Amino acid sequence: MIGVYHYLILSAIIFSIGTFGVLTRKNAIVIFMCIELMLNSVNLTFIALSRHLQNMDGQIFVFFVMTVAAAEAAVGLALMIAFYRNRESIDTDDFNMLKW
Amino acid sequence: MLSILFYLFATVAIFSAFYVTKARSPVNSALCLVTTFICFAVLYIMLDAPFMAAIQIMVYAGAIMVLIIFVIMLLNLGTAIKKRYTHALVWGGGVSVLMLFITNVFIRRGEMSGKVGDVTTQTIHNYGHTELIGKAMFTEFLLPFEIASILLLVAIVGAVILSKREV
Amino acid sequence: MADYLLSLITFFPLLGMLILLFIPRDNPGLLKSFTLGVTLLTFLISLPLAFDDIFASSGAMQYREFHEWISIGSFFKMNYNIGIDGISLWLVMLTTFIMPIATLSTWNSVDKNVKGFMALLLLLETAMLGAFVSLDLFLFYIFWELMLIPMYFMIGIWGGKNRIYAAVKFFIFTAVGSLLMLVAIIYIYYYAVTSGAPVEGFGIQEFYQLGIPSDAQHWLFLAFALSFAIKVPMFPVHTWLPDAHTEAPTAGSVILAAILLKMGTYGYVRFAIPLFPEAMQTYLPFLAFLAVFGIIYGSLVAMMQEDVKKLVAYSSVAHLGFVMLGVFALNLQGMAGGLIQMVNHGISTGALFLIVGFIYERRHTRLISEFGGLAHKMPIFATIFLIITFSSIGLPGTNGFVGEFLALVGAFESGLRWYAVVATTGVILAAVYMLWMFQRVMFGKITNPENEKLKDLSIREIVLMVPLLIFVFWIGIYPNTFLSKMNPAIEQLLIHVKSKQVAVVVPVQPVIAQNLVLK
Amino acid sequence: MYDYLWLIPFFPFVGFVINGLFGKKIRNEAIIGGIGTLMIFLSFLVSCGNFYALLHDSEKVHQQVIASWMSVGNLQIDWGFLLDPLSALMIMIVTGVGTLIHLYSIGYMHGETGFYRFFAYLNLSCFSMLMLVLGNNALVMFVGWEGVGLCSYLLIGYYFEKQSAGDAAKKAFVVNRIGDFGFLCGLLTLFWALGSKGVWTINFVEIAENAHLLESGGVVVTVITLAFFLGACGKSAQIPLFTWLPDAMEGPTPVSALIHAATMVTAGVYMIARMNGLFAMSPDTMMTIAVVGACTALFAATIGLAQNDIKRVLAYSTVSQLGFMFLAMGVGAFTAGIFHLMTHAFFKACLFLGSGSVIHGMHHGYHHAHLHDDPQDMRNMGGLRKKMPITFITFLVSTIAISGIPFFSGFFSKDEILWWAFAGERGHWLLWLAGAVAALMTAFYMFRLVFMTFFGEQKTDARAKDHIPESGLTITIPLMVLAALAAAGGFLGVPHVLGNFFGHMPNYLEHFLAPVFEHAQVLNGIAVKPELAHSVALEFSMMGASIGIAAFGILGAWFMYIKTPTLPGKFVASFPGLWKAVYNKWYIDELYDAVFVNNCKRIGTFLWKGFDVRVVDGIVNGTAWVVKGIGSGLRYTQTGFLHNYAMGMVVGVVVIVGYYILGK
Repeated sequence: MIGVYHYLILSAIIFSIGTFGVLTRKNAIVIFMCIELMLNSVNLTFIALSRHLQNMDGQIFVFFVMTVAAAEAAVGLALMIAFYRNRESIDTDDFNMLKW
Repeated sequence: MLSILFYLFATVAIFSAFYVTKARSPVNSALCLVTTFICFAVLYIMLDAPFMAAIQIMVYAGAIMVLIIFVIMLLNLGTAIKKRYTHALVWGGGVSVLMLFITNVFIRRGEMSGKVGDVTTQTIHNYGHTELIGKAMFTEFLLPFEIASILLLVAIVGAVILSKREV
Repeated sequence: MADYLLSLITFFPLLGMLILLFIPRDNPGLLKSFTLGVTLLTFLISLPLAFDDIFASSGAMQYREFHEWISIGSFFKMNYNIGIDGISLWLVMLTTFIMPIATLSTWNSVDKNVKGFMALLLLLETAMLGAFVSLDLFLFYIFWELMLIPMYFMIGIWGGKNRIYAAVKFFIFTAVGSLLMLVAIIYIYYYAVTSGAPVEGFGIQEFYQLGIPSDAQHWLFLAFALSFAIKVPMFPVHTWLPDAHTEAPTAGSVILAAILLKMGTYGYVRFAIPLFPEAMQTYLPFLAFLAVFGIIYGSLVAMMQEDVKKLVAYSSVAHLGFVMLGVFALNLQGMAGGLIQMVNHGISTGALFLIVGFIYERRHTRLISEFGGLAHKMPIFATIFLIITFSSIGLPGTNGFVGEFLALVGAFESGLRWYAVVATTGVILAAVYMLWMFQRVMFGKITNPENEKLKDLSIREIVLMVPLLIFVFWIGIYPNTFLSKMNPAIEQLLIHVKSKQVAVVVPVQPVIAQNLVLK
Repeated sequence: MYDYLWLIPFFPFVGFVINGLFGKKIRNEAIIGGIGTLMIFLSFLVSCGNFYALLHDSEKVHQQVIASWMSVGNLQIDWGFLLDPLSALMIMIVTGVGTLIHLYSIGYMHGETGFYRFFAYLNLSCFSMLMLVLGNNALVMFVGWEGVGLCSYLLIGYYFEKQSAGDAAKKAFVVNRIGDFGFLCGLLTLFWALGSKGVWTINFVEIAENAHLLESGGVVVTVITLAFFLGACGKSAQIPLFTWLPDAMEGPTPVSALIHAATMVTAGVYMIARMNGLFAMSPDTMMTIAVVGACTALFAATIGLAQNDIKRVLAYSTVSQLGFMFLAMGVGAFTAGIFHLMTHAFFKACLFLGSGSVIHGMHHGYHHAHLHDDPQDMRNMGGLRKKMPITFITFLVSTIAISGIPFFSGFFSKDEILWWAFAGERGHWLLWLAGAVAALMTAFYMFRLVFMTFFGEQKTDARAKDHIPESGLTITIPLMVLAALAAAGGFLGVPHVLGNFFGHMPNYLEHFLAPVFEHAQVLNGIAVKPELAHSVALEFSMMGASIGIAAFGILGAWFMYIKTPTLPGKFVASFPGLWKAVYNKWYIDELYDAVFVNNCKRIGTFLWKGFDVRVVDGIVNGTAWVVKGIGSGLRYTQTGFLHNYAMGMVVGVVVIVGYYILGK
């Protein structure tokens, strides 16, 4: 029987893969997608636990996470376009203006 | 039967997720991400959350992914040059594995207990998942819901301002 | 009305500042008149305090106000706890009295971003008044830090050439001290709560009774003492003062000298000494030495200054040495002398800075060598300058003498006899540097053709100086007006301090002989 | 009558306020001068009334308290006045001489731009002097004490555009302040010493009553009195603090007459007399005072021998005469000291005013001829007796008085001092010798002055020669009055031996002042040595010696400056080093400059540039440097690459969360 543990482990694996992507990739859009992965894995946790505890609150939270993700997508992608317009690139190696 | 389904979709989700991070072309990454989202939607259905599955498909696989692919196409991004070995790869891999290990320990050690609600499988079947969500959303969580709408408004304005050439 | 009088006085300038923000910035005249009006009204509101006879009969806190303010469970509690006694009375009065004068002095000198300056001026007044009336250590700390910010901007924005350096130096010096004090404050509170003493927030009057163990007292006292010593400023942490004074605009210098420096000395009287009487006893000789050394040091350095404002700044170091000596005497005369010397210094040195401001406005230089023979062109100015100079020197009949004399009497009566003798030589040095400066600026022939065009004081400038001159003579001739209202509060403070200190039995006869034989 | 005591200082103060505030508007010299003179004259009238009342009163001590000044715990100080024979005599001198000098100033200062200012200051100085004299406690005295210092500063610096005047004014005040330091130390020690015996007071009457609580001849009393004596040294220009007085001649001449001869500089003598009870208790201090006084008398007299500036000669003469007064105080001859103070006030005021009259005339002549020569240089004078007969006669009378020719005032007072110095319990023949030599020199240089100025042929520039007029009435009337006093004033204190000679004329002054001094003198055994007390022959022979000394001095001056005028030149040529040293005042000013002034400046500069800037600011700026260095090193860790930051964040999260999870 598949229990809540399975879902949680799956979620942890996906989250780790997302982290791995964020840390290794240089393309800002791919990094962005990896962040979406991480968010989704957390959503899965929420829904799995929501079922396990027979409570609706987790799912409502997922709803809000999605809202935030949507907003983030809109703003993040706009940022990327603005950046691309200045630098002709969205490679994070070019994101080095924070230096000193 | 359900176990087989779970393992199947879980495996697909893991592999496609991994491929998101590995694909050299962002378009490939995006397509794999869609696959992962769809697998998740199936898992949501298996967790008696059909409404969540629906909006997973609509919002993530539909809206967000379309947006991403638009941007990829708009910026005309090429494929990344493959690098065999980088510091980032080793560090990133190490940290991720460590994280997975820690999370595993936590999950195995932890107790999945808490305040148990009254939303049993039976209730969901009786009332319907969408109705339950709607009830919760527009009664108990009305204020966060409204705030979320403001957030979206702000995001819209922000996106417009940022992508305008001249403000 | 009387119940909230103190709050009204304290926050009236802040209210004025909020209204000021709605006045259009392109109308500097209105902004200045409005600020002047607010400060004058504050002074008028505060006048009933000065005429209240209760201070002459009781040393307890009057006009108490107590409201709970911030409390985080039983863990942290601070209250809006204010009150005034004979010690803070005259400092509050000095503040409300000096502020209109300082405002009036900006009439021609501040023309850049007038609105900002006036707003800071009013904010500063609230902060200073708040610090003087706070009876809650935490509240005091808030006001204490609040004072720093307007002054920092005043120096940094409206200052002279080297203003940024001076402003940062001022800020860092004071901030270093006050952070140590904050640590000490938190420790006291922690101790008070854990020892189960009946404390109400950070109320200092309960803290007085704490009986902190003496090894802790030493560290706490040092933290407080350093913080206040920087503000006073005592040798050797005085070097921010000449820079800050030189660079600050006239109004800033006046407020800095007249009121801000008093925070340090007031801090000793109100906090450092009564909170840690035992530690005070240990460090007394050392601090008294620093005070006396500061007198001589400030005087000698002042003598060699080429910049009038720097000279006055160093003379402040010397004058405040007298204040500290009086306070450390820990007896009635000394304390009263110290307190009245605080007021005196506010009046005399404030007036000196105004005077320097007058000639700076006219000539845009403060170098002594640029002047000479001004007495020809500016006879009224010369007269006023002369009176203030002699007040600063401490001529009997002017205010300076009363303070110095009482401080010396106090020091002489306590164990600080030799310190007092050395301090008295400061009287000679004061005459040297002040008169030398006066001679070089005012006497002689006019050598610099620029000085030929100088105009004598305007009506506004005379109006500015007259109240100060009145007090120069009032305190000099009839200081009892002020002393009588100070004495009960000082007595009460001393009784507290003495009761906590380890009693030293002084056999009268042998000690006299020992001390008088020259070693 | 005693209730109106406060009016005495009040009137001059009113004059000061009127002239100071409105003088510039009034403009009319007659009104300004009139107000100034009237005020001090009113004060003189009140003084006369009080003096007369006291003379016929059996109760000799009267106090009047106006208000409380400072009251803090056991320190209770009042604004109070004290009238006793000593202060009564002093107020008579101050207001009397003061009135004459005010009158004189109306003529002398005519046409000066700061006329109103001058009268305001003059009134203020009278006010201060009267406060000093009348104060019933040491602190009110100190107000006057510093007040006269202030006035001296203002009046010396009256011609403030002159660099030398400004310097002299500052010097006067600062040197006085050194004395004030002593005064203040003495006052504080006294207050504390008496306080520790349970009597917290600085009231003079109470001090005198309780002085016996202190150990007679003990350390405490000696320290107190020495400190007070330092104060007196500053104010009365004694060694080592005498250097300011000659420089003070930069002020207008009436000022020199009033405050640098008649009143202010005698404050030190008055103060010692006022606290005679205390001083008498310390033989060590008394000895110090006597020695310092004798040395000053001698030392200043030597400098006076070689000066060519008419006012400087008088200034050194003043220092020398003050030395005599201190000598008197030191040997316990309080009455003689005060007596000399009084006669000195008469003849020295007259001398200064006379010299002023001469300078006025010379200035007039030079002005007429459009010359800019120094009107004070005696080498340009000579033969003025025909041009200015009244000035000459009054001047001569005063010179005779100061030289000690019998039956002029100076004779009686100086002789009494010398007698006490020789025969007193606390005297010594060396002190007498120093006094006698000083007296010899006094007679010499004073007559040198007279001969150079009034006798011989006129050496003034030919163009100015015939335009030197006699001064006007406002100037000559005070001269005549003072000359009369200088001539006859001595009869107030005729010694007993001579009194018998004059048909049992009593020593009025001694009787009058007895209540003030007798107590301390008797208590401390200060009297003429018993074996000499009734030796009339000795006293007469001493007197003869005095007369001989004076005559010798006068003859010497006559011989050198009238008979053979080439002699001084020869003398200078044969002792060039000595003459130069004397002429340059033994280089005392230069010595002080080198030792004190320059070193103070050097220390000041060192502390400022060396300590403040280098050490303190060095530490502060050094700390800032270190922090800045660390910061600039650490900033290289900020690569600016996004994934470095992301990596850091994730590693941080993993480590913290891992610690919590695995650590349990």
